[in-house]
Amino acid sequence: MNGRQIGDVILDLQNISLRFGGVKALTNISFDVREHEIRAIIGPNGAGKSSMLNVINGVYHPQEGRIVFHGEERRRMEPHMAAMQGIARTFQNIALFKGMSVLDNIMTGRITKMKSNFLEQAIHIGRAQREELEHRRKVEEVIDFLEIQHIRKTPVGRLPYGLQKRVELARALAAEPSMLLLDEPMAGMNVEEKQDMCRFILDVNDQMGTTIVLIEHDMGVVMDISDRVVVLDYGKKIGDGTPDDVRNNEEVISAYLGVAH
Amino acid sequence: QASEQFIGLPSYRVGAYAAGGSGIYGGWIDYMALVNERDGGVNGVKLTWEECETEYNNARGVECYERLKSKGASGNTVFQPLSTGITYSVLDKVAQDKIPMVTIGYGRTDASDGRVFPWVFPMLTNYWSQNTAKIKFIGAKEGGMDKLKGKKIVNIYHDSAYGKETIPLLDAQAKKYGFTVVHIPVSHPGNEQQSQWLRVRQEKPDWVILRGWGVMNPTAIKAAAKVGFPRDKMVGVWWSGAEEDTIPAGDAAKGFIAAGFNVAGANYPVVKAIQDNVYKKNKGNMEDKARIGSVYYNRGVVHGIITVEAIRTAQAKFGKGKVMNGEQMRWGFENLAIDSKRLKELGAEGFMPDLKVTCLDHEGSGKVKFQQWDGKQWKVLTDWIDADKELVRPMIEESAAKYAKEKNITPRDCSKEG
Amino acid sequence: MLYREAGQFKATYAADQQIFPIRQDRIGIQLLLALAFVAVPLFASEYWLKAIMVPFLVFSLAALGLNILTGYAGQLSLGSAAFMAVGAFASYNFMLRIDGMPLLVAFALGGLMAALVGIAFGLPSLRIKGFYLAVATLAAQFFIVWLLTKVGWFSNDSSSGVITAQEMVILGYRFDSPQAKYLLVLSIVAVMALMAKNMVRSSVGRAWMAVRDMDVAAEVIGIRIMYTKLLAFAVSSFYCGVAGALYAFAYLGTVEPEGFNLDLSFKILFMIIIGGVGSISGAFLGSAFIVLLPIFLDVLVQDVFAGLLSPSIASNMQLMVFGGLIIFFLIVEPHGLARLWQIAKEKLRLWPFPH
Amino acid sequence: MTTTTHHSEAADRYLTVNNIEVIYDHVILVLKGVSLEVPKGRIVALLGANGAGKSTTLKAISNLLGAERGDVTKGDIMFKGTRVDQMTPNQLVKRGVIQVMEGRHCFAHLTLEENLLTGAYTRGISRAELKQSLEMVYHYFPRLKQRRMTQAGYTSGGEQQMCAIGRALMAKPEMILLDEPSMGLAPQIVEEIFEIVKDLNQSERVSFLLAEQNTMVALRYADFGYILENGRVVMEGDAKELAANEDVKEFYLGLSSAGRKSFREVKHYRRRKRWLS
Amino acid sequence: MQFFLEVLIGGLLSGVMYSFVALGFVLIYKASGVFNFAQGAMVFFAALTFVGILELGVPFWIALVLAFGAMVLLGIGTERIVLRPMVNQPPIALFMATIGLTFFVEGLAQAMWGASVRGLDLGIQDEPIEWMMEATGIGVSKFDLFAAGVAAVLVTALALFFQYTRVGRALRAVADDHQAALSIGIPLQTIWRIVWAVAGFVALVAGLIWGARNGVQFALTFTALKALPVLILGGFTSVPGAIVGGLIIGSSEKLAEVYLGAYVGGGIDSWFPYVMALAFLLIRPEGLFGEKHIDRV
Ligand SMILES: Nc1ncnc2c1ncn2[C@@H]1O[C@H](COP(=O)(O)OP(=O)(O)OP(=O)(O)O)[C@@H](O)[C@H]1O
Ligand SMILES: Nc1ncnc2c1ncn2[C@@H]1O[C@H](COP(=O)(O)OP(=O)(O)OP(=O)(O)O)[C@@H](O)[C@H]1O
Ligand SMILES: [Mg+2]
Ligand SMILES: [Mg+2]
Repeated sequence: MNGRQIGDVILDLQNISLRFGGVKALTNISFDVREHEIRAIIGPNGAGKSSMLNVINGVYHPQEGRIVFHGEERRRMEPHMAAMQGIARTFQNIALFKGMSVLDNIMTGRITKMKSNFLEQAIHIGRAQREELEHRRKVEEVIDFLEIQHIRKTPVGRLPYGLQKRVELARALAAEPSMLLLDEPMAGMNVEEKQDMCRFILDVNDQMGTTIVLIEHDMGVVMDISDRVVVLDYGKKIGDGTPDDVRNNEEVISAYLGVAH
Repeated sequence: QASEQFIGLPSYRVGAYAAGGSGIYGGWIDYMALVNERDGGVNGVKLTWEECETEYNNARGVECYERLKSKGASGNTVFQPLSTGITYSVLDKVAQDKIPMVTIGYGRTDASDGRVFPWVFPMLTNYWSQNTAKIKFIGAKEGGMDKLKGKKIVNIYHDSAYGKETIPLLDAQAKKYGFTVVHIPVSHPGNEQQSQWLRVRQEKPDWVILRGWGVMNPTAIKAAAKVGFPRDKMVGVWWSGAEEDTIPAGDAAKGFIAAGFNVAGANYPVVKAIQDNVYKKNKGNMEDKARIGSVYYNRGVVHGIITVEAIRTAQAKFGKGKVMNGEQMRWGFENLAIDSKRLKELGAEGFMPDLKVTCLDHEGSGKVKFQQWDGKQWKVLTDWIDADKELVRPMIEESAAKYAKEKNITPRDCSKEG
Repeated sequence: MLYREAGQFKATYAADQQIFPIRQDRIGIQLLLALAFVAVPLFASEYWLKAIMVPFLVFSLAALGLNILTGYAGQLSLGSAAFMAVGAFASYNFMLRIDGMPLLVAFALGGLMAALVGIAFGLPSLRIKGFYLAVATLAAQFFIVWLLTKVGWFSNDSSSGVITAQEMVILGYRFDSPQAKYLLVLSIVAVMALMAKNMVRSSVGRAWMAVRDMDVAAEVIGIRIMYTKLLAFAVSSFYCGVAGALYAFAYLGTVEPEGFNLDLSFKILFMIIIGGVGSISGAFLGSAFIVLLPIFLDVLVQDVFAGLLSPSIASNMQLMVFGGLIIFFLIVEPHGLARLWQIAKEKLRLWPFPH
Repeated sequence: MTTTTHHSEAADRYLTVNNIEVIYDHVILVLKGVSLEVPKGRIVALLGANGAGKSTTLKAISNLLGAERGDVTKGDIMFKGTRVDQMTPNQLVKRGVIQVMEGRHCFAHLTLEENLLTGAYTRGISRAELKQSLEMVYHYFPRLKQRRMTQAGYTSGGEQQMCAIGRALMAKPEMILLDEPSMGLAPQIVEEIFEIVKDLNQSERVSFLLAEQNTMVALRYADFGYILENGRVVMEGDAKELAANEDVKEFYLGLSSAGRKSFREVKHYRRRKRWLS
Repeated sequence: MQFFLEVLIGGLLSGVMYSFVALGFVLIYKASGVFNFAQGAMVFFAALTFVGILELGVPFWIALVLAFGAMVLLGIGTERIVLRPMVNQPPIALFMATIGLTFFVEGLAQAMWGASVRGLDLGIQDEPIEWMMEATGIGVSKFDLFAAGVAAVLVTALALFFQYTRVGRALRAVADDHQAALSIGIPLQTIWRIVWAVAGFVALVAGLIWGARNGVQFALTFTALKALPVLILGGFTSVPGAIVGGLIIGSSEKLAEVYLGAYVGGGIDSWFPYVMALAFLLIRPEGLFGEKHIDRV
């Protein structure tokens, strides 16, 4: 259907287990993500989907299991290292920087790419100033892409929920990530807005070749846009495959989908 | 328009030191009111004053200094900050602006050397003098200075520049008289002294010197009672020797001794005169009249007497009935002499020591009395006790010389002053 | 119609990223600077310069420093006065012990010492947050003052622990008139304020704010929390250190360690909260409020109400009014005077329409 | 202007919002004259895009705007014949109106069970009754019972949403203002929640005003609907009628005349036509 | 050994004194998430009001009730004038508002009752218990024991109140999220009045006990300074934490001053408690018993 090529496995999670005290958030989960694909994670509430994303970008450290990213086994890693390696994400409960404007929020997304040090920035001539403009240009591209020009200077706290979600996506995109983790990007949107969001996600995936891991409860969306789906329930993996495989999996139907959709 | 002599009062009536401040400023203002009411001013020159709230804060003090500087007909003619911190903060400024600064019983000790500090007058007694008098008092109690040998004195001090100032002096005296001295600091504010007093008990000293400040004083007295240290073996500095320091300690304070360059009591003629001439006309400054005659109040009266007498002295030289400027006032302070005859005329005999200021010696007296708290009020215990000038003076000169060197000041030659 | 953005189109991002993108603001700030550099020294009395403008500027600088740490990076600090003390005592000692030390270098080194101390006491911030972090800075506050009092070397063994700052001489010029002192302080403060503004509108500033607003998310984006927090401590302490040096050299002349007590730290904190947390102009507005208001109230009482009220009541009334006004302003605008000013501007922009 | 024709008896004048205007921060005008009505025992849906002002409307009714520096500057709100716009939220809850806020405001440091118990604060009931209410909520949301001793801050997004709804039920309200109940919930739980809404509505005669993005489900369960856009009501009508309206179908249900379009096939953004702008 | 014990016991008991003030902080923090800077000023105000009333010749118990009444009024006033307009504002703004309150209360106290320093006698001697002194040589003050007893009662009552009552639960809810608490009908105003009144009561008790020790004077506001490390060590949100923190700080501070202080010239009790608290915080960042800070993504 379009030009993008699904490539090799770039992220391989093997036998991941994660516990919080007595709570088993994830039990012995293995799955992989291929380059350029859209990989969905679905499952009932509390299944461990968000925890899974947190494991991928180093916010949580699983007690057991191996994580191989780009062929390298990852030791204990801090989240900012994941960002350096090109993993960006959005959050389920919006995690924008409330005290900053939309533009500044998105600019923070490019922080890993900034080279000038704080002294240069304090004096604000030469490299620091050039850099600031250069990154601003990149950020404006993202802003144009997501069509949020009109709210550029607004403090994010004042935006309605849906727009905040979009700003968060913009922040993640500003980092030009090779892998994008999206935690329920369409929650709280109406159909029209969801359509827009899908379009954005597809375009990012298409045009930039970004690999996407997506958590979403809207089955219409998941089934339509994802290449492969993994299903979690109570921290266990109960299904993995193409949307059609999953849709017809008995266990998935009884645990999550309920009556056939 | 009648001629008026303006006196700026950087006062503090709120906050932690309000209790002391309201007493001192009350007494001081009342005395000036007395001079105005009874005598019609100093040789016809009325005294006027304005307060400026410092909250005992250095920055506010500086602001008050600058604000008061240009007030009144002649500008401010004497600055008395009543806070060592503010004293330091305006030390340089007073010389530039030619306004004498008078610090009675606080401030910079080595400013007693008038050659280096022509504009600063730490009058009556400084901390070092007072401390030697204290040792003299203890010696007398022990039956002679030679009996001090082998004795042990604990110096409980407020852990600050103020508190530390007497340590070198005590050490020198310990060497001279052969007693041991143990210094125990109490950190600000000093409202908890359990550990310090357990140490006192362990040390088993013969005497304790209390160099306290604010709430540290009643706390120390109470803690002494708690560990069973006799209060009549505790000698406080004058910032530990007011009603404010003993009343909160309740019964525990009975027997506590403190040094003072003024005494408590409302029976002195000068205080009576204030009652008759000021309060009868409803012009008194104190809201709580019961505090008239308290240590702080009387100290304020002493401030008033010294200020007024300096104006008088200056007028005698520069013209009676004229308003004095800062330089003339400085001369007045530097040539101030209040002998016992004059004290009697003022109604302040025994109330404060006689004094004679010179170019060399801006302290002018160095005498203190010791008073004891009897559970209700302060009772005078001794006559005026002189400081150990031989010990103190060289130390002052040394310290002043160091300052002069640091600041590139050439000390005045006092033989040339007239 | 005076305050309008309309018609001012930004053709380039460079134009949009100026410090003051709106023309009226640019003109305003130029007027303000002209006023500060030319009119004030020409017309202000000695009292105003010495007792009001200089402390106002010095405190503004300290507040600026604290605002970087607390307002921008979100790390609550109650130790600003201690960092000021480090700056003051360090500058004094550099001047004292190194012959021919240039004054401005001594100030910078004083600031640098404060920055080092700031980093040391900032280390716990990697683990401790919010009001709990205040304890680390309180430890700094008490420990530093204790150390300066205890170790005589810092005050050149003066018997009272007090230091007297050296004269201010730069390239042979003696800054001793009130005007000269004021201009020196003003220049330093203006330059440092500009640098602060530049930092907070660049990526360091954004990193600070990100850490403040949501540190987990900040880390996920790739911000190194440790570096960012410690940098905030260092820069903030540097500002406080320089402010401390100016406090000693240009304002009081003579300082003692106890002068840099907790009260002063709180005062600086009050300034940024009243002025506006996370705003450069807020530091100045807050400093003006906290420094000037009590003086204003006192003058008012002395001049207008003298004799009407007993002096103690009058003094205590001042305190009550001061407290009341703090509350009043917070109720009107919890985000401080700077925000109030912003809203006023926004209203002005809409004027004469209400919305 | 809004003369609702479908219910005429006076007893049905239950909750009415008359032409209210809301301003945030003294400068941001958000609602520009919104009127609506919820008859007793009905479910009314409030639909609209992001930022249309749904949450603001609900907060204006439950009087939670003050806490966000928002003000109702015009119009009035009546509940059972009395004006309620000056009442505190506490008084409103005592009268039976409670709001479930958008974004799962649970008390993070309280356990789920404690969260639920706070819901019954205004009732001041005995332990036994409390237990009974608790069981009722646990019956609706078994997942909460499982995790009852966990601090709410540590539970998943969906669990928090259930907790917020359950907590409101503990107050035994007559009228619930539900703000985006389906957000972040798994599909079958969304169905469950709406079933619960229906159940409460039918068995206990609880009325609902629900702000929802999930228009499809909302219109299925609601009796009546309002569509809000840019702070104005642009359309209102019977739920069934609304669902059949072509515009609504296209813009809110994602249905075109050709049936549901795949999300993958949507090719352009912002093709919308607006009733008002 | 005996000396060690004496220092230890003395320290523990003085730690209890700090706890009284820390408790006031905990109450308000726990119930509104506000760090109440004015707690020290409230202690001062309460004690001064009590003594002031006493001086008018009012009997002890009636004065106590009247002083408590004054604290309740202060609490209601604070809720009405300061807190109500600031619902849902960031904690830092509320914190600042309490600073304004501090100035106001300090000014009010001294404007009403004057600045003079007063004594206060509760009728319990601050002297060692004789038989104990004789038997073991260790001095334990009667007054300190009395204070410890009062503290134990207060803490137990308050801890139970918070954990197990409807209002207690509501208080904790309010601290977490003002707006959500409002939305389920918790009457913030009533809640805050209750809390401030209780905190006022605790301030009164603290004021009486500290006042009886050091006199009723402005310095009572400084007691707050001693309470801070206690508060932080125990955790802002824990009533028992206030006591345990007090015991740890009190004893370690005294032991340090006696045994370490001598080596560095003493006076280390100004900063030692803070360093001590800091050391604990590095292990448990939310204090010993404080609620863990929840931040999740
Ligand atoms: N930091 C944590 N501490 C304790 N428990 C946690 C933590 N993070 C997650 N959990 C628990 O792990 C389980 C899985 O949570 P997670 O947030 O991953 O669910 P989810 O699949 O994203 O659910 P939802 O769709 O509702 O968002 C939940 O029961 C949650 O309570
Ligand atoms: N506290 C606030 N301060 C300023 N503006 C606000 C505030 N809250 C909301 N707004 C503005 O009010 C408008 C309506 O917001 P509201 O939250 O009511 O929308 P909504 O219809 O509930 O949207 P969503 O579906 O995204 O929740 C938005 O434009 C928003 O920017
Ligand atoms: Mg989740
Ligand atoms: Mg909403």
